[in-house]
Amino acid sequence: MEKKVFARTKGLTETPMRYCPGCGHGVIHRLVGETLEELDIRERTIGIAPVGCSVFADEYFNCDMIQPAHGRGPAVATGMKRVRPDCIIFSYQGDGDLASIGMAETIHSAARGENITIIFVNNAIYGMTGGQMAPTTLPGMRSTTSPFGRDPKVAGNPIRVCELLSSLKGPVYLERVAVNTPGNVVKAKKAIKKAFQVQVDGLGFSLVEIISQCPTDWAMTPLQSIGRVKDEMIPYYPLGVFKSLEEKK
Amino acid sequence: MEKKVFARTKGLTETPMRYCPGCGHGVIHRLVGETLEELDIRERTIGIAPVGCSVFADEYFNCDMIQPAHGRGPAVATGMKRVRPDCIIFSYQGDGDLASIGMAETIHSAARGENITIIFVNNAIYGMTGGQMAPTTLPGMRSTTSPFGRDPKVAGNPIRVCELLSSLKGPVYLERVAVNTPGNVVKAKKAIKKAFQVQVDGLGFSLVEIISQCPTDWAMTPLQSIGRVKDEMIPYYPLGVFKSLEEKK
Amino acid sequence: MYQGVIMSGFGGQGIISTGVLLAYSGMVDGKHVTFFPAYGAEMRGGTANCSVVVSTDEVASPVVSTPDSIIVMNEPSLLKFEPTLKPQGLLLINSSLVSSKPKRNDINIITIDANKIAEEIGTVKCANMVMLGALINRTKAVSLESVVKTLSKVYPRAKKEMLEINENALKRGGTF
Amino acid sequence: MYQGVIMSGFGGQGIISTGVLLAYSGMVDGKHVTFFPAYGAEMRGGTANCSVVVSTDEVASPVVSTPDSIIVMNEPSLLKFEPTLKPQGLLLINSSLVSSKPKRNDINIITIDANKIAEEIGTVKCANMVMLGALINRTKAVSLESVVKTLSKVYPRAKKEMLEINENALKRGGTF
Amino acid sequence: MGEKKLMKGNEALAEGAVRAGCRFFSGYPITPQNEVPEYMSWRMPEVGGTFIQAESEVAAINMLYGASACGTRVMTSSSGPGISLKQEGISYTASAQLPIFYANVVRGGPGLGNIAPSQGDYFQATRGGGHGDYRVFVMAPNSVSEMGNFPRICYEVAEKYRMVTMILADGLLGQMMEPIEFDFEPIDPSKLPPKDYALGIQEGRSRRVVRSYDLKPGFMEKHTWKLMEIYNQVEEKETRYETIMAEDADLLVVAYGTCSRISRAALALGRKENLKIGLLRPITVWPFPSKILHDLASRIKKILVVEMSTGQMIEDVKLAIEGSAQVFFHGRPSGGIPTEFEVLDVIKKIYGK
Amino acid sequence: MGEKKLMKGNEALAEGAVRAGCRFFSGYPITPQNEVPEYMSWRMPEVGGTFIQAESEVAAINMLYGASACGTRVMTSSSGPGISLKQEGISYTASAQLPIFYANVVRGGPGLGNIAPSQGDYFQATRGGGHGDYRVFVMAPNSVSEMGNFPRICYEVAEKYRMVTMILADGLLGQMMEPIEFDFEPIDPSKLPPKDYALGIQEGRSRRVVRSYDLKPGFMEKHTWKLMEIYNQVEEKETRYETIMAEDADLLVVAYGTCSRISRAALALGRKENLKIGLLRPITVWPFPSKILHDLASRIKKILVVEMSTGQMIEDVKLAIEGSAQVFFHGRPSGGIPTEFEVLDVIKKIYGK
Amino acid sequence: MPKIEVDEGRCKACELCIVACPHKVIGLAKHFSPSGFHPACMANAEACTGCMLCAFVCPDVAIEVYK
Amino acid sequence: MPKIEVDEGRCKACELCIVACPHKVIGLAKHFSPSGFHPACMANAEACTGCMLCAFVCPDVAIEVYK
Ligand SMILES: Cc1ncc(C[n+]2csc(CCOP(=O)(O)OP(=O)(O)O)c2C)c(N)n1
Ligand SMILES: Cc1ncc(C[n+]2csc(CCOP(=O)(O)OP(=O)(O)O)c2C)c(N)n1
Ligand code: SF4
Ligand code: SF4
Ligand code: SF4
Ligand code: SF4
Ligand code: SF4
Ligand code: SF4
Ligand SMILES: [Mg+2]
Ligand SMILES: [Mg+2]
Repeated sequence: MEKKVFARTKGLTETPMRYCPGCGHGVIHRLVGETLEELDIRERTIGIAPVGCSVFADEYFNCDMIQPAHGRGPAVATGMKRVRPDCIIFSYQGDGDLASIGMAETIHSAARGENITIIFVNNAIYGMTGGQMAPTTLPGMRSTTSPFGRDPKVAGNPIRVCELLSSLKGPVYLERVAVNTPGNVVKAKKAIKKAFQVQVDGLGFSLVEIISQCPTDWAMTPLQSIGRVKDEMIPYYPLGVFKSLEEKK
Repeated sequence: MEKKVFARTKGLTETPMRYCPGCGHGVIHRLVGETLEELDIRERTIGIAPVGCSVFADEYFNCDMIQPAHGRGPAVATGMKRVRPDCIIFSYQGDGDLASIGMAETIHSAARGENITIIFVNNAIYGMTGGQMAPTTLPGMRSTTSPFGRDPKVAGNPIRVCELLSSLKGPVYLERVAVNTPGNVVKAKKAIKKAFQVQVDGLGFSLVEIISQCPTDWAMTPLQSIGRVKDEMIPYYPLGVFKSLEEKK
Repeated sequence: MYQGVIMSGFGGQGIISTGVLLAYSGMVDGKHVTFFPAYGAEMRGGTANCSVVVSTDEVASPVVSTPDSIIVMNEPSLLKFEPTLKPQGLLLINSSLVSSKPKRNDINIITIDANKIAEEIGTVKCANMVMLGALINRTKAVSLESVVKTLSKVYPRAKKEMLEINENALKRGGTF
Repeated sequence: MYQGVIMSGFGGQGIISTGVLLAYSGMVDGKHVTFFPAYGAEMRGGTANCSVVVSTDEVASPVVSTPDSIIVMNEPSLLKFEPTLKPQGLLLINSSLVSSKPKRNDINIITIDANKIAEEIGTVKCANMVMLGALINRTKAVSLESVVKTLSKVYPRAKKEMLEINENALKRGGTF
Repeated sequence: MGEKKLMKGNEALAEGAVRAGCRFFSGYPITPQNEVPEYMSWRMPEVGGTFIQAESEVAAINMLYGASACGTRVMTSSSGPGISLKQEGISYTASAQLPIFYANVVRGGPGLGNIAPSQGDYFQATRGGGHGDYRVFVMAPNSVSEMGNFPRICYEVAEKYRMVTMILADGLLGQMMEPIEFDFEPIDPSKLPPKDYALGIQEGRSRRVVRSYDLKPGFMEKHTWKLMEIYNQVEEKETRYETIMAEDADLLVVAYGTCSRISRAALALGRKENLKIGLLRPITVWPFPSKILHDLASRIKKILVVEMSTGQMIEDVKLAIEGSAQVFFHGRPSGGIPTEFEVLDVIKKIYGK
Repeated sequence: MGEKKLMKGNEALAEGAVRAGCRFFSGYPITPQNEVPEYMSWRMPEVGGTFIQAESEVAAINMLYGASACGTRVMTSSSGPGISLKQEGISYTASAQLPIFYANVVRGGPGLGNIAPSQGDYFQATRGGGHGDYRVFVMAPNSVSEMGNFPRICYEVAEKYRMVTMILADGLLGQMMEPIEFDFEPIDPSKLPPKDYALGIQEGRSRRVVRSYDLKPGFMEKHTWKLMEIYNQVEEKETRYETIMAEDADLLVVAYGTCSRISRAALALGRKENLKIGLLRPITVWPFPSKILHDLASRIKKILVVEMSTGQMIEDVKLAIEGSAQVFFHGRPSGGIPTEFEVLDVIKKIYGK
Repeated sequence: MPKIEVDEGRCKACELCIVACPHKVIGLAKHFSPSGFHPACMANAEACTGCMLCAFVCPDVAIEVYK
Repeated sequence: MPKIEVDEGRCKACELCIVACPHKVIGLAKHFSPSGFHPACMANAEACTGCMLCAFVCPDVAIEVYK
């Protein structure tokens, strides 16, 4: 008989996910879920859902979950980790959530070196609210609030979060990955696992930025959307490690 | 007869300043005031006072002034510059104001590349409220909320604002200076003037970080306080240009 | 004359624009109109419905709680809205996608194999127009001419052929 | 017994701690006490004043609007508070720093060259204690013993000599 | 004025503000008001104005503070959580007496709540969610037409009295479409009289300062009373309401926004059954039409308040009538929308009592 | 309980919270409450708790959201502008039914205002400055002793009803010193019963979720009514007040916080002149002691409300009495502090009417 | 023999697995899933090597792989 | 002769000018200023070179320099 070599992880609940077809959130959820299972931390993990499409993450991750105000995940994580240092705390956030409204909380939790893990899903758009410009929307990219394409003269250039955080002493692990190809998915998994391991080892702040696709608000088919990730997103958001214990800046 | 070679600038009002003896805000005010006069922009400049000891700046700068909510200077500056691009807009801010509560506004105005000038006074303390820890308070430094000295394990390491901003594309001029010696004052003046010139020339976002002293909340005499600037502050906050048009990163 | 309409179906079925079209046409006809959309909390492209009122008098409530007529484009919509229909009201069912049978017998029911008809006309995307055609034929809420005139306003970027297809679909629906 | 006191002067003159000392001593004496500080909006180390109530009954209002006694440590304080003093109230003026003369003649005025006396005792910093000594001597709001006992609580980090100097200053003030 | 157009409430709101001379919009996306920033993102550049998608609602309101201080007609909009974040800035703006206009297209709350229509932010709007003694001029439209036409009134009030003004609209008003005809010609803001507080280029005048504080003892108190005097004037002169069939009514419904539409439908139903129901619709909810309500209550002894909340405006109703009538309540908070039949049922029950 | 100590109100507040089991404090400096974070910065580590100086008030309240969700007794404090910034977080906390305790040591507003004592944030505290239908349990101490002893009550109410609780204290109460004796033994939070909603280690139980939303149609409405039921219970069981010489009074002063102290002094003066003045002091301002006031007003026909604001609690007074007595007002907003003589003068004028 | 199993209740027909499969094993089925999609299926079952690449990219964790 | 003038209404006796002066020109006066400080003064006037270093560091812009 065949052996099941790839099965659904126990790190996720049985609830089918309500993301759009081809949405990157699903894969990223799986990678986090598998990490919880593989590191055997699921039962002592508290996840933080953002406000964004993945607000529903509180139904999908098979661990304790909390859903706070838009952008405040890192503050909530700080509160939880300080009173429950024995728990593993991760904050799952979109680019609007983390890099726009939540910028101050992101920077300060990183600067404090909170021993938490942030899973940062950069899909260059506000998914949940219907496709408005994000701080990470690429120059020239259309959105419902940059209908003629983002004009850096008016809206500035997109923010590269890993680069931004890397000048701080607090973060010990920062990596940018993508989930557009099987190979990148494998690398993303490694990065996510490493980020959690950093926390398990009590080393400090870790963040993985995941370049993701939002076919719906990019007005693309799923296949087109992973094309854009490769052709437009990754060139602006280079993948790689921005900070790690081994290679300190 | 002797000629007056050093006179009070018209860039400041006649009102005597209410800062404590030896406080760095005074010198910095003078440098900004002189710049307004020397660049002949005083009558088309709108200054933004922070919430902090220098909330009183609205009485001292001899130009139109506005006093907004704590930390929101860059947002207010954005609003003003967009509707009055013919005016010169500067936001004068303390470290609590700019780097703590106002972090998001700071980063995003910089990322948008707003054509404004920020005068950032880093005295490593919350002056106005009586000496609480700032995001820039040095490790080991006592404050009323770090009574045993700032512990980086609990409160994180101080944030270096120029370094933080330098990964962004928006800022075109970032420099850190100090006002603890006559020589440094002269350099500070040059930096401030350059920052305003950048705006006059319509080039984009400029920020000068000025290492300053707060004798009162450092519980020091003015002389001791400039000693600390030299011995403790500048080593952690290296002076220099972090971004300029000439030497783009 | 007062006609309160509910249209309901999947996100991709053009429910919202059909509602807008009806309201717009009503306005063109000099009637008072309101349109109110509601989206489900499920996946994007989940269910969507809208309320349209076309009336000779000013419209008081834009919320159609007991519709005079209903267009049902998928299974869940039938379950949800059949009970709200007024006695003697009109229930238009897209039988291509709805297999259940309505339970009430105090209402007028018309089942239309709209997807099939639409494909015959040119594209499944005009199934909504087939249904709307039937609705206006039965209710006379607005005139067919107004709807046809309005098409290009509601779909400003539609190509001429598409507009023609829609017109045909409306007319075909008008035979029910 | 009810004694409402205002103390007022420059920031560095120990106004606040003198007020606390008086309140603390009142508590030690088993009285009801309140203390309320107010800082000027000017430069740090600008003016400061405080209200202290010492009373055998529970203190209703902690705000002393018409004081029974006032300690005035600088010029602006005289201007500000003289008018508020109760008729027959006690006005203690540090004449080392206040040159103006009070205008009222329905009050009891004591002028003390407190800075000079303080310097004689050991340091100008205990001028506040000289004034307080005079105040408690005249008002009997609290006992000298309690004040002396309390000194080390209000100045927990003060050296023994400093405490002695303060004690001497209090006693010296008590001669007024 | 021009032709009738079928518009979404949010779009009408945005277009109404542009026509009324708004030339600076900054906001942050939140459902159910996203059409406002989306509309402004192309409309503002079209009229030479500025659109900024701010990094947060906090930044957005503070951008307004700056732009308004320069004399520009400004706008922001948001919903529930975003409006809460703006409260500090609103209080500052009120204190600094800068005229601004904003809209809350209310969703279900508290918390993240849901994106369904609600009237649960009435307290926040009328009692100042921010700190300190201040008031906001709050208009409550009940149609797309009013969504589009009220911004002009708000700007006029904002500038005349130098105060914060807002439109409080439940999400239904933002999402629905109705025909709209603008009742005013587009205003060219460059033709408006200059503002004597506006910051900018001095050109001979003395320097100006805009501030929201006064640390000198007693000054802030004076300033606050000055604000109150202004607010008293606004109460006297700018209260707006509408009554329907109140003359002969023996039961008065009080409702605003969408609830007033639904109540009007219930009225129509009830009148058919010879129930003498009337309606008072506050058009401004601050200032609340207390005087007329007080007068009506001296005659009509039963009052039904209908709200899409657990009961907030009902306090203003009770304050107005001072115990002179019986007050009943029907509420549907956090996304519940009453139907006209439901309201009529409640009315009948009250008659039964 | 231990000996009497002379403490500053703010310090008493902080110490009271610690004794009541608070083990997580996060806040941001603002006058006149700085002594609270300053005290906590050394006291928290001393008791094995956490002190964080947050980057902002927004971050502070959201840290509480997290820490409270883990079952910890938490606190934040601020004043005016900072409290406004917390409103979104407070609304979320209320919706998620997380018990938290916070304090507003009120300064003069609106805007930056000043740092003098004020009662101008009453509306914000009692009407929910945040969005949506929710209530906060609001205690209004009038002495240092109460500053120190009320936090325990707040924690009990917060946990019993799973709601937001707060202390509303004008700046004077924060800054003044008085002797305090704690009326309860220090609480060891590790001995408190475990919370069945608390996130943490699963150890066999099923996973838990804390959230502030429900997008399923109708669910948020149900949730909101559930909250209202809880609030109704709180109104019934947790209303607190104090009356002084109200029995034979023919004029009733209603005042809270510092104003109640000043009014008590005025009472004493007035009684000496044979004026039959009484005092009702709300100790909880939400729930407001409406019932007792209603009863009193059936007999006492003149009511004077004294506030350090332009008039906010007066609305609750009017709502309670439903027109059954005449209501007068004396207010000193934004830093003004009335004196007992001033209040007595007003009283005499009312008698003269 | 290696194979995949698609949970039709989860599959949303995004086709990401189709392009991920190096052996062109996967296609979309003719029939509708309960949620109205044409779910992924093994169109060319023999070619499957059980490499799991399809499962790696599936956003809905709809694929399980057997080997 | 080069000299400085100290505005006694502004000087707060912080002594920063004193250490900044390379020629030890400046000292604090015996008398009190209106705001209660011993203001800076030229204690060693002849040594002044008018180099302005004192004015550069004065936080209260209390010094004017003549040359
Ligand atoms: C204070 C506040 N402002 C705005 C919103 C509305 N809002 C919900 S999600 C969202 C942005 C979502 O974008 P992102 O974080 O990139 O997540 P995505 O949906 O793209 O995964 C916004 C603006 C809110 N809920 N609260
Ligand atoms: C929202 C808000 N939070 C807090 C405060 C209180 N506050 C006033 S100034 C200040 C910090 C001042 O420090 P900094 O910005 O470093 O300026 P400095 O006084 O040191 O020059 C704070 C926290 C406030 N006014 N508003
Ligand atoms: S809108 Fe975009 S981010 Fe949101 S679920 Fe759909 S594809 Fe994913
Ligand atoms: S407190 Fe510090 S920063 Fe403030 S005026 Fe005094 S010395 Fe300057
Ligand atoms: S397991 Fe490999 S070969 Fe088999 S279907 Fe998936 S991707 Fe293709
Ligand atoms: S990747 Fe998953 S959801 Fe997409 S088509 Fe394949 S099996 Fe279906
Ligand atoms: S001008 Fe130069 S030499 Fe003269 S006092 Fe100043 S620092 Fe000294
Ligand atoms: S530096 Fe200026 S303020 Fe300081 S002592 Fe010299 S003159 Fe006076
Ligand atoms: Mg996104
Ligand atoms: Mg500072």
